[in-house]
Formats: sequence, C-alpha cells, structure tokens
Amino acid sequence: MSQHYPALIIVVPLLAALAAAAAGWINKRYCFPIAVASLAASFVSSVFLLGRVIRVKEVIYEMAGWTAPIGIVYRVDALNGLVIVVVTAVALVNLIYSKSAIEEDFPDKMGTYYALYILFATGLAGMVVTGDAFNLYVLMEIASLTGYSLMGLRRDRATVSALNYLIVGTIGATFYLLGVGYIYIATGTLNMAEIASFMSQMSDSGSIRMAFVICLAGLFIKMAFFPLHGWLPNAYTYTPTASIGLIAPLTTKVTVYIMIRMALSVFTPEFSFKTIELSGAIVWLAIIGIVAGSCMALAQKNFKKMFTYIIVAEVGYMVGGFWLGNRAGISGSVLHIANDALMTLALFMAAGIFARKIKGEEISDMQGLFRKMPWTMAAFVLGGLSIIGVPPTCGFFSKWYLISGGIEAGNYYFVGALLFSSLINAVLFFRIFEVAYFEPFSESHGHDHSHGHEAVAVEEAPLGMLIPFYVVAISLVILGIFSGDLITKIIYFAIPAGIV
Amino acid sequence: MKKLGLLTVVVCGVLLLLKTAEFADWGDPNSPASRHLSPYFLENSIKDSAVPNVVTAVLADYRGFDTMFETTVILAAGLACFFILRVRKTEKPKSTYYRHVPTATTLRIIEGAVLPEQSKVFKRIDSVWVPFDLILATTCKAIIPFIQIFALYVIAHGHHSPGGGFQGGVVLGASIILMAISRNLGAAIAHLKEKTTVLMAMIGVFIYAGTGAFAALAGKNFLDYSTLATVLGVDEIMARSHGILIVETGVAIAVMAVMVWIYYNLSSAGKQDEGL
Amino acid sequence: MNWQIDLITLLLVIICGIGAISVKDLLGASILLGAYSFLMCVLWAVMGAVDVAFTEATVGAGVSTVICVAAVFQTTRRAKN
Amino acid sequence: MGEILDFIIAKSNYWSYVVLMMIGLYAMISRQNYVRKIIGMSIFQTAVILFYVSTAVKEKAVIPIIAHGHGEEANAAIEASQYINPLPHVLMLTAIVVGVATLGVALSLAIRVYQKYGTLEENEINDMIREQ
Repeated sequence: MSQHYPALIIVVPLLAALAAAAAGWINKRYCFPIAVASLAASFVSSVFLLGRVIRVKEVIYEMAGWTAPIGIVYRVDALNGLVIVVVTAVALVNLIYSKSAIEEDFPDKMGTYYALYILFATGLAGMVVTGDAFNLYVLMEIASLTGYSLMGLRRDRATVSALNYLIVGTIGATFYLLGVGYIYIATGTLNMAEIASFMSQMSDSGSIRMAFVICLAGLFIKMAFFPLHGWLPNAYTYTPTASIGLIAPLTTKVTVYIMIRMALSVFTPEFSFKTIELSGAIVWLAIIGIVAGSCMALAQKNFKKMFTYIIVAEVGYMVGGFWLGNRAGISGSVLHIANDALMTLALFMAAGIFARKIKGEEISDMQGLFRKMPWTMAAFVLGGLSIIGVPPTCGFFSKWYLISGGIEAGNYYFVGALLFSSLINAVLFFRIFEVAYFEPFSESHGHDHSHGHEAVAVEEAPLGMLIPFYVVAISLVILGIFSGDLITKIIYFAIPAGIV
Repeated sequence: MKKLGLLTVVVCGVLLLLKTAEFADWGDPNSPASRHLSPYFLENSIKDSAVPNVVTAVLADYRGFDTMFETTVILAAGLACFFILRVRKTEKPKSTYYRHVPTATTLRIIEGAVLPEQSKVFKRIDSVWVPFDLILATTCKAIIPFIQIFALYVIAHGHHSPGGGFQGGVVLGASIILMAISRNLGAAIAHLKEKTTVLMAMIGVFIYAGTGAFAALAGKNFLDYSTLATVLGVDEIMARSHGILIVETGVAIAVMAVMVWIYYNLSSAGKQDEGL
Repeated sequence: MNWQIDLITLLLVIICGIGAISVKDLLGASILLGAYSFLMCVLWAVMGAVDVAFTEATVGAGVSTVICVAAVFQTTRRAKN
Repeated sequence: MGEILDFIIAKSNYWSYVVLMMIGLYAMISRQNYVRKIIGMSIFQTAVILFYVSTAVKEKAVIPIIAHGHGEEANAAIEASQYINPLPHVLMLTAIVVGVATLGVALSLAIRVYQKYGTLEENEINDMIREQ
C-alpha cells in the first residue's frame, strides 16, 4: 500500500464525499463518521508520505501508469510534502471542531455539506501534490466551486459576497489557465518538471514571459494579494462558522504555495528571480500590502473582519519574503505557510466560539469573556501571541526568518513593514484582551454593570469545540519549538540548491 | 467603475495583442505544441488502447485522472446548486390551477376547495400560465426517445467517432430537460425523481473512481485499466479499451444526472414544484 | 480549411459577444449567449476540433442557455443601464 | 496584399480571442447587473477555449480520429503531422465542463441574491447593505 500514498490522499476523500452525499439521503448519522474517517486516512497517508519524502527526497506517482510527459504524475518533494500535511491536518481538525455548528446550521442538508467540505479539502490537497499544470487548474476549480457554495449560505450578505468572490475567483483561475496555454504553446508540454527542463533555452521567449506574468496575475487575484484583495474581507466575514475554519486558513496559503511551486519548479529560480525583473516590484507591493492590511485591521470594530485584514497582511509577508529571493526569505515564507495556516485556524476557531456565546461580532461585545470562559481565552491568547510573534510560539520563528531574509537582501523597508505590522498586531490583540479582561461581562449591554464580577458563571465552549481548539493552540507552541528541525530537515531540501 | 474597467481592459488587451506576434502562425504544423507531445498520442493510441478517436483515448486513458476530476467538478456543481438553492419546506400556494384536457379550459382552485384527482382528464398546471400547445407537446414526446437513443449511441461509439461519455450524458440530460420544458417540471420529476438523480450522480462518479481504485487494489497504479485484463479475460490493450468504455459510462450517468439536477433546482429556485 | 468562413464566423462571434453583454433585456442576452456559443461551436468544428465542438453544442448552446433562461425567469428580465 | 492577408489569417484567431476575452472582462468589471456579469464570465472562459483550440490546428491535417483503425490497415504507420493535435481538445473538454459548472453555481447564487434583495443591480444592493 505504501507506494499508493499520493493517490490515497486524494482518492479516499473523493470516494468518501460520494458516500457522505449519498448517506445524507439515506441516514444522516453516517455522514460525520465517514467524513472524519476519510480525512483522517488522508492525514495519516500524508504524514507517512512526508516521512518517505524525508528519506528519498522525491516521490513520484504515475496516474494510470503512464510516465511523466504522457500521463499525469503526482510529484511530492519536501515542499509539498510539508504543505500537504498542513492541509489535511487543518481540514481534519476543523471538521471535528465544527460538528455541532454544522448540525445547527444545516440540519437538512448535512450530507451535502459534508460532501462539499470533503471535496474542498480534496481539491486543495490535489492542488498541492499534483505535478501537472493543467491538472492543477481542474483541482483549483473543484476547490473554488465548493468554496463558493460553502461560503454562500448564511446571512443576507453572504450570498452577495460569495457571488462577487465567484466572479473574481473565476477571473483569477481563467488567467491561470491562459498562462498554462501560453506555456503549452511555447513548450508543447504540461508536465511541470518537463517545462522546467525546457526553461533554460526558452528564457528569452516572449510567450514564456507573458505566461509568467499572466499566471502570477491570476494567482495574485486568487490569493488576495494587495491591491487585488478587495473580495477577501467581505467574503470571509460572512462565511458560516464551520466553513471559515477550512476556507480562511487554507485557500490563500495553498495559492501562495502554488506561486512558490510555479516560480521555483516550473519557471526555475534563474528565470523567476533574474531574467524577469519583477521581484523588486512585487516585494514593494507586498510591503504596501502589509502596511495597508495592518492599518485596515486597526480600523475594524468587527473582530472577524479584523482577522480577515490580518490575513491580507500575512499574504504580504509570504509573498514578499519569497520574492526577496534568498534562502532565508524563502525558508521563512514556506515556514510561514504552515504556521499561518494554524494561526489563522486558531483565530477563526476562537471567533466561532465567541460568535456562539456572545451573539455579536463587535470587539466591544467581548466584555468579560476571560471570566466567562477562561480556558477558551487562554488558548486564544496563545493564538494572538503567535500572530504578534512572541517567542516560544511559531509565529516568532517564521517572522525571524523573514526578517533575516530582508536584512540579507538589504531591503530594510520590508523589515520595517514586518516590524510595523507586528506592532499593529500587538495593539489589536491587546485591545481585545483588555476589553475581554477588564470590562465586566454583561448579558444585555448597557445596564447591569453594578452587579459586579462575581455574578458571572463560568460557561465554557462545549468540549467538542474546545479540544480541537486546544490541539491547534498547543501545536502552535510545538511547531515553534521544533521549527529549527523543520527548517533543517525539510524546508532546506525544498529550496533549489542554487539559491543562497 | 466604468472608466476603471475600460482602462484595465484596454491595458490587458493591448498587452495580450502585442504578444500574439510571438506565437507560431495559426495552423503551423511545426509549432512546439504540435511537435513535442501530441505525436506520441497520435502514433500510439491504437497500439496502447485500440481506440481510433485519439481525443477519447487521451481523455479517458492518458489523462484519465483529469477527467475523473472533471466529473467531480460537475458533481460539485450539482451539490453546490442543491446546497445553495434547495428549500424543503414550502408554503402551500394560495390557489392551484388545473386544466380540463378535453375542453382545454383552465380551472383555478382556491385554498380549501376540493381538489380534483390527478387523472387523464384533469391535469395540474403551473401557476405561471403556459399556453397549452398540442403540437409542441406531441412533437417533444415523439422526439425524446430518439434523442435518448442517439445519446446512447454517442456514449457507446465514442471510441470511433466524436462523442463519448460527456457529450452523450449531456444529450441524455437534455432529453429530460426538454420534457420538463415542453410539459412541466412536475412531469419530468415524476419520471426521474430528485433522489434518483442524486444517487445516479454518486454512482456515476463512483464507477469512475471505483475503477481506478480497483486498479490500485489489484497492485498497479491508480486508474491503470490494464488490470481489468484478468477480470474481463482479454489482453491488456483491449482491457484499456473496455476500461475506457466503463469510465465513459460512469461519466455519462453522472453528467446526465447532474445536468437534470441543476435544472430542477435552477428552474424552480429550489422549490421543485413548478418552473419554466 | 476555408479562411473566409473562419473570418466571417469570428466576426459574428465577436458581434454576438458584444450583443450579449449590451442588450438590456436579459432574456435576449441569454439567447445571444446561446447564439454566441453555437457560432463558437461552428468555428471549432471548422478548425477540426469535433469533440470540443460537440461538447460546446450540447453544453454551451444547449444546457447553458437553458439554465440561463431558467435563472432569468426566476429573477428579473430587465437590466437597468 | 497577399502578405497582409496571410498575416491576418495567421493571427486573426489570436486577435479575436483577445477581443472576446476583453469583452468578457469588461462586462465582469463594469456591468452592474449580476446576470450580465455572469454572461460576461461565460464569454471570458470561452475565449480562452478558443485560444487553446487555435493552438491545436495544423494545416492540411484532418480531425484526430485515426482512419482505418481496425482491420488490415490498422498496423500501418501513422504520420502524426496528418492529424490535428488532440491534446488541447482534451484539455478544453474539461474547461467547457468547468465553465458550465461555474455558470450553474453562479446563477444559483444570483437567484438567492434576487430573493433577498429583489434586484440584481450591484449598486442598488450595495446601497441597501449600507443602509442596514
């Protein structure tokens, strides 16, 4: 079975999605176990796959037995080996966390919801492991289509923002498809590794340059890179609780991964960083994006919306760090994909719990939460500290690499933007902590303040939500402690040897 | 917004237009796209899988994995439309309409009144009144079986002629949609229930993915149809050919079901009582 | 391969495309989208992509148009400016 | 004259794909009505398909179905340059499917939006949201 790991990651959830959707029409109780079992199987195979990749450096799986340029191959190396583990882990943990939310929100469409959820995870996982440029487009569309529908069913605004997201997302995906077409017309192949082998003789071809620009533009739209981020805050703020923990952490990060994959192993680093003189401009856009995202986060009163602007800034971190073009910057960027997925998951899990308990999404509604649910808040503090970048949490380490990459490249504006954004994040989170710690809890806002603090009964989130939340929060610290190993044992091999 | 749009469009357009000069001329047989990979497919499709229609061979065999996800995309769209639109509890309409067929008169029955039984004489019609057209209804009724037979031909003959599971499936779905348009939605749903379409969609994708999983269980790579050789009792080349037919059938079932399913939900805004 | 047919069809396709996004009657726009798809399918058939043309004829000109019309019936027929 | 004509024939497909794509993009950005935006999206996607199909064409070649696929002549050598490149066709079959899937989801979202706001004009919906 071991040689089938790359296929198992994709195929088991796909079959389970069919089973879950059918079970929704037959007996709803089976949906959840099917979904959890399939995502767990997917997660376990991705962990084993990562283990194998560490040993043998590269695993290739030929679909239908056809070799590389003829058929579609899955190619897993250290880079996507790491990302696939993150993707499957986030999908699994969030599914367990959101069981009760799904039962509450979609009682009569549960089977369909689970099927869409699993298909979304399958699409993202497939995007990560595939080695074929066109296959990536198909999987991207699966992830997008299911994503739109997972977003579109809550309150009034959710449908409008999902429709806007659909239109923007389709522009992005179609640009990517067009870019692949330009590559195909110049090289005649769709296999990523083979395109890269042609790249040395092709680097002055106009089609390839155009392909690079179009692909990058499409991916920037999809990942909400500044100034193309307009769709993200609205789309994510109004997404249902169960979906947001899946969509927000993964969509942007997987797209960033694809950008890294395209730049490093399709267009080759030589071409991406030297022949095309765009990296400077992209880093500048990233700097503006980080500053603008942080400032806009500061202006928000709704905490979910605030988190979405933090995502915009974080995308700036990863893109900027990558296009610095040196080893430290790229390592930081890759490490930040993993860290940020977990950090964002922690934030939105907390947001989901808060939204259930306080029936409001304003920061001012969070009064006295430390007394009401101390355990939840403790984990939330951990997530906040990680976003700010306080040492033993993982957020510190990826920021450390990004900053040292900036210093190495001599780009002090990038370093400045990172520090500025950390400062803003500190302000943001301590503002929340202050409201939640010092101001007394009140059921109905405005009066009843005189009753004092003692009246508040501890009312924690249900264990089904709290345990997954704690798993994520603790893994933030564990990831931080082991990030040195992660860099030397995995990410080091993910970056081509030519980059110093 | 309008000016911004125009500006974006003009800039993108000029950029793209300028770069078209770099392309190989239209119809150039020596462009890299025609020289590198495609000759392999053209020269080997008969040798590998005995399928003269190279598009089918590449679609279902060499790049079969793409096609599996193509089917999944369609399934995802069906699930998404259902998820977004479908409403289960609908309030009963204030009044219902019936047609007395022999005299072609329309009856409006208000709430609380006794409803006539559905029979050959009284037929329930949509409240958005569609004029009864005998020619249209009869022609469509006569033509639908032929459309369906043609669809089956397209599916089965995809190896040798243009067509295949996808096109055949859409034609098959279109025949049901035609029935829904020419009569009413209720008539189509009476023939093909929503639950049936859903299960058919799942089964269709399952046939595809299951064939692939069978190959993986039998020890070869996922979707390698040559593993079917032992089961079907033929050599590996014919096994591939038959494997293509099997997965095309799966595609056809799934696509047909999902097209109908999407139509049911879209045309009635998820209520599935009456539409178009 | 007749380049005259090709050019004329291309021209018609562009006209249909412009028409589909500029008419105010959304039902008309849907039908023009169907015409656009059908002309596109003719174009591809002329270019020798029979399978693609077949698919576009069934999907683009057939099912897409129908679901577009169905959606227009469920919403509104008029677009303001 | 002949050279110009040749040039036009050689590139006209690529030009018209750009024009169509921009028509679609313009509709998606500038039109206020969501159904028109969605129609623009459909045009936008089809334009890319036109581009791919155009790359597949070969002069003096026939459709990619091998003649005499069975029988005595089945073993005859196949000259690849006689047949049109099949690979872009395969890719575009998938892209058409993706197009119709996106169209379906987009229209169902549009119906939902209409049910909630009673209009499909983007500016009117934005005004309503602001008033809340």
